[in-house]
Amino acid sequence: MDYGNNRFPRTPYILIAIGVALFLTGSYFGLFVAPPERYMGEVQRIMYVHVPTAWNALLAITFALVCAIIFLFKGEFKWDARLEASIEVGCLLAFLLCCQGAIWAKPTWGVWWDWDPRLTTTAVLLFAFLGILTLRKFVDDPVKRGVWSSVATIIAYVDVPIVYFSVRWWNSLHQLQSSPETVSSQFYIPLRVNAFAILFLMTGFIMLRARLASLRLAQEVAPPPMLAEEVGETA
Amino acid sequence: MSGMVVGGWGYVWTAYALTAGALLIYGVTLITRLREEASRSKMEAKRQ
Amino acid sequence: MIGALRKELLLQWRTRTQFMAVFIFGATALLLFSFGVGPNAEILRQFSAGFLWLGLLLSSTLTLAESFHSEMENRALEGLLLLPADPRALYYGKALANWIQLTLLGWALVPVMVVLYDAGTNRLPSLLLIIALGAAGLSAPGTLYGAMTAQIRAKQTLLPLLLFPLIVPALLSSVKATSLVILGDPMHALGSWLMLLGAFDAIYWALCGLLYGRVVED
Amino acid sequence: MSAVTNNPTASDAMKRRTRWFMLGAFVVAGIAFAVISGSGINENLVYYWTPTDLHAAGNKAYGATIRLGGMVAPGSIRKQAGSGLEFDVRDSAGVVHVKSSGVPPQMFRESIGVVVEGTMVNGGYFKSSRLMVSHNNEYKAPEKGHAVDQKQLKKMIESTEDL
Repeated sequence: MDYGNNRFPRTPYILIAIGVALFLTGSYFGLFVAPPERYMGEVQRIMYVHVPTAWNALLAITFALVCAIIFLFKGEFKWDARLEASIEVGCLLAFLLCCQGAIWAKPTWGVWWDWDPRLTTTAVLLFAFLGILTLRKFVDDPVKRGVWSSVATIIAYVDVPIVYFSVRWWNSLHQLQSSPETVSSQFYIPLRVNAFAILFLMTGFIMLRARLASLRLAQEVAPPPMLAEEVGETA
Repeated sequence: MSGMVVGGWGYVWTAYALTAGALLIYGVTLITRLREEASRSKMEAKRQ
Repeated sequence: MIGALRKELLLQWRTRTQFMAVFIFGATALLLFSFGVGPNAEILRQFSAGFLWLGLLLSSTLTLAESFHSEMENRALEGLLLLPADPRALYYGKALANWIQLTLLGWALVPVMVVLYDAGTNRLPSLLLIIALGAAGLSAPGTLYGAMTAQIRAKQTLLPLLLFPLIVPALLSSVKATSLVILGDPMHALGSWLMLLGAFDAIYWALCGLLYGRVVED
Repeated sequence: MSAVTNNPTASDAMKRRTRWFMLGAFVVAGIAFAVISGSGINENLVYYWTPTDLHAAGNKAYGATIRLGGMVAPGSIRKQAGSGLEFDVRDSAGVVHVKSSGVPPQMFRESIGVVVEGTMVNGGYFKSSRLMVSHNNEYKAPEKGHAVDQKQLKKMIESTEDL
């Protein structure tokens, strides 16, 4: 029953360490090595955190959807723990995404915020998942909590494809997704390094947070020994 | 009106500091929360 | 499902004083919104569509939270689940009943809006259709979340918290469509907004019905 | 899916129904998504109007608060007293004259995308107080010979400041 030392207790810490190292490297390249953009100047360097954050926020929320579906079919609590973890980390990233976007928008677009389709749907996404996190705090029965937050996650996920395609479906202030053809090769390195940096950080965080969630779950369902074992294996 | 953004390092630093700071704070609180929870559950386990 | 619908409608008919109360609440909300803007007739008219939908949205949280109240009070939901009936039939019965109630509520609020905001329109059928479609977008997820939140503490807080972000697409299209009907539609965009609204309605009604069984079981 | 599990045949029938229902629900949701993404409705659900749209609307466009988006026509920028600004916004087929009182962001220049919020007024121009610059998805390093030289840039700005 030694919850503190699971099978791979160090993995998330290693991932986080790699993430920090990559983030420092990528940001160094982004801030000091890569040239400024020809029109946006120095401000364009925000892209090297903004775009990776966006990718990983959507990835975290997508992982939450996967957890929700598996939990509904299998009913294993480790998926509930992972669901909680990925929603929380996803919300953190989505919140950062909105802040970085506002900071980037002010000097380039001229406004902090505008009700452009992309921005609106992203804000909706953030609030929908914050609502689910709040819901979890108010339900005491672990089974109901798991099922309901899975259901709510699946419904709220409808917004994700809308976020992604909003810039294509509607004309918007936000620029289209960039592709290798539209980005100078000098900008690749910091962008990609930071994308992996945040990916590693996110994965590490989700694993740790899932472990926390399953520790709490294990206490709640106060152990019929078999279940405790299964939950203890999580993360 | 040059058609180019001049300067603006303040924005860049704010964005990076915000991101790094938020991730750092989240990571630290996460690890402390986890430590607390782990020690508590160990105690529970001993008590039983 | 027809049976479930009939039961719900009967129940709502019996509690029609509650409908009146909700209507008065909605009308009061519309009145209060106008104080938020101040005495500027032109601006009021421009915002009338948004205010109508906000009024309806706020009122809807009352009716949706209430719609599972009686079930929770005497644990009738468990009884209903023991019947050899499909839980989805119960869901759709309830959702339909909520839809009808919200649509009637929205229609009832229209004259209030016209009087208070001077927001008349000569395209009344379109306006009523928009309200019906928008109410459908509110009632499907609203019924599902009503079923969830009715079972927990702090339901008055949680229902709007979960519901509001989710229905933004439906709300947005409803407001846009309504304001096009009231203020004029130079680009002929009304049809597209209605299509979008209808598409979101379809997604909500399909997904929520699919997931409802999981929400109420055990 | 339901509480009825003690009767095996009933639960089997229920399971089958559930499966069909699931399929139906996914098909409905899928079609709805396809309608949102595929059909032409999105062309009408605009965040901003183009000058062509605005001309097509004719007289009906006057008075309402709208957003107008397009490209700043080359050579059309004129600075007014105060922070006022006049320029033409164009797309492939139409041109609209804009008088803006909003402070333009630094990126504002000829041939860049802009979105202005305001109204079409009776003088036949678009009056706006909120001017936003929209950057496209191209991120390019400065070309050779155009390296951003801060000093030179500053000089250039100072010389154009009171244009």
